[in-house]
Amino acid sequence: MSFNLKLNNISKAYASLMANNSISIELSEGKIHALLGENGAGKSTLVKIIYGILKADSGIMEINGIEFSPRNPSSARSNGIGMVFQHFSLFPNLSVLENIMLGIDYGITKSELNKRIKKVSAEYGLYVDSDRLLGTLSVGEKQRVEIIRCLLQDPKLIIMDEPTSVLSPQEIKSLFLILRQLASEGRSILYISHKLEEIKLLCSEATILKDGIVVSRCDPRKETVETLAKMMIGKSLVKTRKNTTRSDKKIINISNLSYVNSDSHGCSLKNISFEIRENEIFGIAGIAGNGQKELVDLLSGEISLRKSNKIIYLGKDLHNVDINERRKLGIAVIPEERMGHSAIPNFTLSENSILTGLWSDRFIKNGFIDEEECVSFAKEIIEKFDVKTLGEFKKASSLSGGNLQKFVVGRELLQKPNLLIADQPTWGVDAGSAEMIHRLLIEHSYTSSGILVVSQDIDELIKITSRIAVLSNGQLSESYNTEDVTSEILGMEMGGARNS
Amino acid sequence: KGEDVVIDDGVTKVGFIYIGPIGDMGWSYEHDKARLAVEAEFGDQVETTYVESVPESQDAERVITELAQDHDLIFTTSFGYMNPTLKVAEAFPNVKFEHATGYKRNDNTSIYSARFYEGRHLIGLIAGGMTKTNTIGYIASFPIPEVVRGINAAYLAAISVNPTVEFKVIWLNTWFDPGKEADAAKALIDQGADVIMQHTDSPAAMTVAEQEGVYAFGQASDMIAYGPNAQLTSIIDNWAPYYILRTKDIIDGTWKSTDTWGGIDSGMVELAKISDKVPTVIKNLVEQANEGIVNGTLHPFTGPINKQDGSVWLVEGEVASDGDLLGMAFYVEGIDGMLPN
Amino acid sequence: MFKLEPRNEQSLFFVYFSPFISVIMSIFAGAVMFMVLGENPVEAMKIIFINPLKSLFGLSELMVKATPLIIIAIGLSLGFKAGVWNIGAEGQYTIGALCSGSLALALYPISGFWVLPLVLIAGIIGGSIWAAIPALLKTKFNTHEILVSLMLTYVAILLLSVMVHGPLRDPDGFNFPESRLFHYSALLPILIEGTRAHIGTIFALIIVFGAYVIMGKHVIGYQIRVSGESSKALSFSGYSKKTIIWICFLTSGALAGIAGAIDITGPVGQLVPSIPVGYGFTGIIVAFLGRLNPVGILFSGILLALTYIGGEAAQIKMSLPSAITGVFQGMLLFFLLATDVLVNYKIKLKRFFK
Amino acid sequence: MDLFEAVFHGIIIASTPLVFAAIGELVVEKSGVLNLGVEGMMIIGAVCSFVVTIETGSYVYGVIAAIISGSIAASLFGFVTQYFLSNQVASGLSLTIFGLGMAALIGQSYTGLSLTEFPELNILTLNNIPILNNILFSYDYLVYVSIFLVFAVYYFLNKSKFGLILKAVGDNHDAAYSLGYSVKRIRFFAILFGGACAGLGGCYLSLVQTPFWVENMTSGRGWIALVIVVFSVWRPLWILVGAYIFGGITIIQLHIQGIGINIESQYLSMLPYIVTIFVLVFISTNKRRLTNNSPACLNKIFNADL
Ligand SMILES: Nc1ncnc2c1ncn2[C@@H]1O[C@H](COP(=O)(O)OP(=O)(O)OP(=O)(O)O)[C@@H](O)[C@H]1O
Ligand SMILES: Nc1ncnc2c1ncn2[C@@H]1O[C@H](COP(=O)(O)OP(=O)(O)OP(=O)(O)O)[C@@H](O)[C@H]1O
Ligand SMILES: [Mg+2]
Ligand SMILES: [Mg+2]
Repeated sequence: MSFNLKLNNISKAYASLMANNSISIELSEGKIHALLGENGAGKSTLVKIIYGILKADSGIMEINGIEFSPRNPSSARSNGIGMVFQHFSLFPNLSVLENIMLGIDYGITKSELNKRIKKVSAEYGLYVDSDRLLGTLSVGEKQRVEIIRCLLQDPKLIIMDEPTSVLSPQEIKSLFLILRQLASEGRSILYISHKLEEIKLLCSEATILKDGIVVSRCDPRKETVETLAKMMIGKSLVKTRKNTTRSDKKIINISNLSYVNSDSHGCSLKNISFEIRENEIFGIAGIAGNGQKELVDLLSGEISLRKSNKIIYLGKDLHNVDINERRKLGIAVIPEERMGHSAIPNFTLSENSILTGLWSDRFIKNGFIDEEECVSFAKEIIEKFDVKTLGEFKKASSLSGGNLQKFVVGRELLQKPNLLIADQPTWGVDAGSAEMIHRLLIEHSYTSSGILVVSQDIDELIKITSRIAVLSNGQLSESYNTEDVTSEILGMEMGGARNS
Repeated sequence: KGEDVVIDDGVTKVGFIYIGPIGDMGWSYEHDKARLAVEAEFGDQVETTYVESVPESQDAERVITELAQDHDLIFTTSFGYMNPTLKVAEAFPNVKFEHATGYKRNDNTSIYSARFYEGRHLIGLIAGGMTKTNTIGYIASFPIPEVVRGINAAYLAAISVNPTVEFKVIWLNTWFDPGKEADAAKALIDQGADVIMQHTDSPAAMTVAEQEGVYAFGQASDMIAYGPNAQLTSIIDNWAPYYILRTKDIIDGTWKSTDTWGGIDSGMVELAKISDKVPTVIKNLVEQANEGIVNGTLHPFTGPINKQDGSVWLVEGEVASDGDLLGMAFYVEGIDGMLPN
Repeated sequence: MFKLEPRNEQSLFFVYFSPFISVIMSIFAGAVMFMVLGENPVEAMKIIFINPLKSLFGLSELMVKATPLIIIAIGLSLGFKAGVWNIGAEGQYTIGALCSGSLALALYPISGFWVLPLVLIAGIIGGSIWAAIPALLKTKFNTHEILVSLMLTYVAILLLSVMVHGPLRDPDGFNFPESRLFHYSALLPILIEGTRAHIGTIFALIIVFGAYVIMGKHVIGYQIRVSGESSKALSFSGYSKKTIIWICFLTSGALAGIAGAIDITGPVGQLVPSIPVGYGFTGIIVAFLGRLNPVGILFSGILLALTYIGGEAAQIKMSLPSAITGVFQGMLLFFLLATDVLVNYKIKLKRFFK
Repeated sequence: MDLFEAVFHGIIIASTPLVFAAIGELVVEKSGVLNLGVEGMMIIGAVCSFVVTIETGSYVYGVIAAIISGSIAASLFGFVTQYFLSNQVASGLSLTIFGLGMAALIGQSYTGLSLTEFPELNILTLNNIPILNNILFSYDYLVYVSIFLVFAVYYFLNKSKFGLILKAVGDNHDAAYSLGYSVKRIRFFAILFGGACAGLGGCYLSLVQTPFWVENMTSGRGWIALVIVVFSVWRPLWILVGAYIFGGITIIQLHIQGIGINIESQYLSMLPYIVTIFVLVFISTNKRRLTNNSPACLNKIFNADL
């Protein structure tokens, strides 16, 4: 089987914004091709065009020399193109089997499909229970479902939009094995990721986009992370060095924290104890869904504490202290989700700037909002943290992921917290912005405050933290000094949850 | 404001305000029929106007005021229009008002109503004579004196011909919900009623009776079309003679504020043709009662009558006063169920 | 067909202009309807839309009719903004009327400047209590608030009926189902002598202004807007969805309740079973037509009131059936909803050929 | 028929319009759309089927008219909500207002007419098993159609690919869209189906239950249908249970009155609504069932289509 997809001068505009500007790429059999670029560079737009979700404004695509213009995803699929989505296109209230069925264009009975799923699972080592409700699966399992669904169509080209941002190191490893196996079968893979190390490991060719334009092409194996980043953002990354100051002052002390989750999809916490000291960045590693959300919510006050739970912050028991009182005491939180949790897409940046400041008499005077103060605060965030936007009166939804995250991080840092809790601070954020966020966190740790970073990106944690513990299945491991630990050990601990 | 400039162009303008849609086949339908009769009677001499589906609360006064601005005579055809009518009447002293079923009036507001209980008496006789199961179903709307009076009148008449008769009353708390009326008719039939009476407005009960093969009485208008086999007769509200009379008074300039409570004798209350299924004996009985009512020898509420709780209401030979009838809020002895108090 | 492309910014032009477009479109559609019915469309439009505005009587009645609609819609708009669906304003209006009416009757014939305020407060309390039931069930048991509030409307209407047929009926009223007329101390002062325009309209304006300030400038308004966008962001900002549910239900219930109280102490002047005439449902429409914006609601309330009054006039002057009011309102609403899309989207015709 | 059979029969008849309207609305909601215009579509179906039956003399044409007119009414809602992205709550309410007015206009010259020739539509007559005969086989064919429709929807939603797609669209429209399903078109068809069913519910009123036309004859049944959908927790077979329970309480309170009980009738009239609230509370306590079955995208606007 031979396969060759050629894109010639593909362009696509959203209103006045050129998301893709005359992009040409050639993908050929058995190659793993990387598509790189900052947030908003136009990567997702381009692959949506290939997959038939969007229509290009101009430009031509060819498969094996024959013009190809998919009217919809099913015509893309019938031309041998499969896709695994950045934000999964799965249905939580349907079973795994039904989810897979929805991505299959040919008529097939459930039992027949079940057989095929078993076969593909065995072939590639992708195990899932096809009768389970999708909503009850872990993130890694969900991705397996997506991959199986894609493979059942026997695709010649597989598009993967940021597939590893949600996976544990083990899972990433096995994904790479699968991808290599697929490539060796002669399938092409178009791979989008912000993790440049991965790209170097996996891909043999790369196209780099900036503002919708192809700015360069290269063989990532021959480049370094630094040169790749430079091609992407146009300047070198400023490397940040870890904070090595030590202090014995405890910022927060958590002992035997337990929490029983009533939500069937959620995770319960068992006897969690740790402490964070001044000037320290403490890391909690773990795969999403192992209790991170619950832990962060308990610390922030979004879930209220039970009597039996003890959290002592600067000598004060946080029992019965709600989220805004905690903010007043100097605790700031950056939750994992940007859209709809730490920021509201339909609100302007100026409105978003006081989302976590409603307790403060800087913004609220006698119950009324001081608009001037909000605007000037939003301006301050934008300036200080280099947020790329057309102004403080633009909606949050108009910002790229990285820039919105910089805005959120900046908003919290400007409130000068003594304890900052950041959940997945660089999730889906491009390399440049991620680097900047890391630098900001490290800088903040010098200001006699403690920081908790919850992440599943082990490299990130190793890079910025001084101590790390692993959260798995609601239980926290002992804390390791970061110098003494390898990503293998952490990966093992993280994966431990899977088997219990 | 309050200036009523009645433009005298030789045409008498008569306005009507209805509680329901003219297509309700019941109360408002009959009033509108009478309006058409007025038009037919006087031809070009009168012009009529109506406003339908006017709730008896916030909007009534506005609609009456709007009519008052260029009408000579206004019929407000539901009890709830009483207070708004009086208010507007005070503001428009030169316009004449006719309010149906109320009890307050003034110099330019008459009140009128019909003694439907006389009709109920007659159909009560038929019902008592026709029931085989000795069970009569009664679909009632709201527990107001008018409806309670009808139930009592029909019951007293029915037991007078058939002492073992039993009344089953279902209150629907609506004047108009065909589905519910049909359900109620069906429930009554299921409980053994073989004659259905109703004091709600739609012909639903009649159609159910027709399907189930039992008897029923029409309400407000002749409902024979809905139950050619089922209908024994209908009580017909015939407002036409009164409306024509009052319009003529306006034309002639002889209109005076009056209090009319017309019965069978005045023609306001009529019965439709009694079904051939009713045996002659009963027909004769009805005929006699009809005569008695017309010539004043028979009053449907003549003692001895006890109230539901067994206390004496009317002693032997005593006839109920109009005041008692007007505010009747109790069942007579023998009827089950409870009225709000 | 066509495609909608999101605008980067709301189109201010269409914020103000789309209502005009839709009014013009419904006038055209209405004209067609009148021609089908064999009436002169120009004349009909004049009677419905222009005439009521030309007389003091028409204007004063417009105030009477629009006042409760606006007050109810303002209350509902808070909830709708917050994603709290109170569909039962009709019931809250009814109970508000029942409570304030009961108090007015209980105080009869006492006179005093304090009677009216107390009577109005009773309406507020009644409406809030009735709204508290769905709020309680929602916050305690997560019960669907649309359905509970809707079911309670039927219960409220029956409750009013049983009270007016029973304990509250006029002792001198021959057992007819209506209360006695309220004492003048319990009646709303009239604004314009010789009309029914009462000071309730002033309350409505104050409420509109209050809502404008609260929604635009106050932290509660901010939270309500956050709640409508995302519950997670709401709790992140420090407030629980439950609090917002309570605030919205109690406010909308209180406002529906006072609308009921205003109606019975204003244009009606007594308690009758037919007080609930659908204002609670029309209020929902008014709220959406006004784009959940207090000033918008002020105008949409007046527009809807105008269609009612104009509809009555069309019956009187042209013998048109009352049904045309509903048809006309329906058309107007559909056109308004459809043209509203232009505020946030651009219409792009799809190309059939390349 | 003894009393039990009779009551049973009465309940089925009273509930059938609710079954029709609710099963249609269930499909609509499963696709992620909340259409509060059921009442409006029902009354349009009621008037159109009546008018057509009177004009043609054919019940079959009447029923077809109900289906078509209900869908046309629904398509108004479908256009404004799917293609003009209007708020669904407001559009649904507008449809109710519009439908009630339009139906009154259409039916103006048909009030006072009645369909007395009643089609005896008993399909099976098994005289030798009297109880079964009365309970199971003594209805007009629309009753069987309504029950069949419920089972058909059950089959459609749980066993067929199209049903799966419909549920997927209601569950996560963005995902369905990125898999290539035309969210708007699927929803539009669901809305049409809902309209057709509501129309059938309406025609059951004006052709069978009370065979004549009067204004406002649906008197709030469309709202009850919406309640039944939530009651069923979006499971088709439970629509039957919900509708029959609601119809049952309505009928039984009438029977209680007929027997002559000492309670003010208004309180009995409240019964169906109060019981419904209690049942809703009871249902809501099972959070998991609710989240697993309720369409996650209900009442959310989707814009983007292939
Ligand atoms: N539906 C849309 N409407 C308007 N603009 C859009 C839309 N989707 C994307 N854009 C714009 O198109 C540009 C490219 O977006 P795209 O999603 O392709 O970026 P990306 O490279 O995938 O970013 P990321 O790395 O964050 O995933 C962005 O600037 C974005 O603002
Ligand atoms: N409706 C829209 N209007 C304007 N811009 C949009 C719209 N939808 C998406 N975008 C833009 O498209 C970009 C890409 O969308 P995408 O969902 O990939 O977000 P992202 O930047 O990758 O952030 P994240 O990964 O955190 O979701 C966003 O940054 C946003 O600016
Ligand atoms: Mg992307
Ligand atoms: Mg992204």
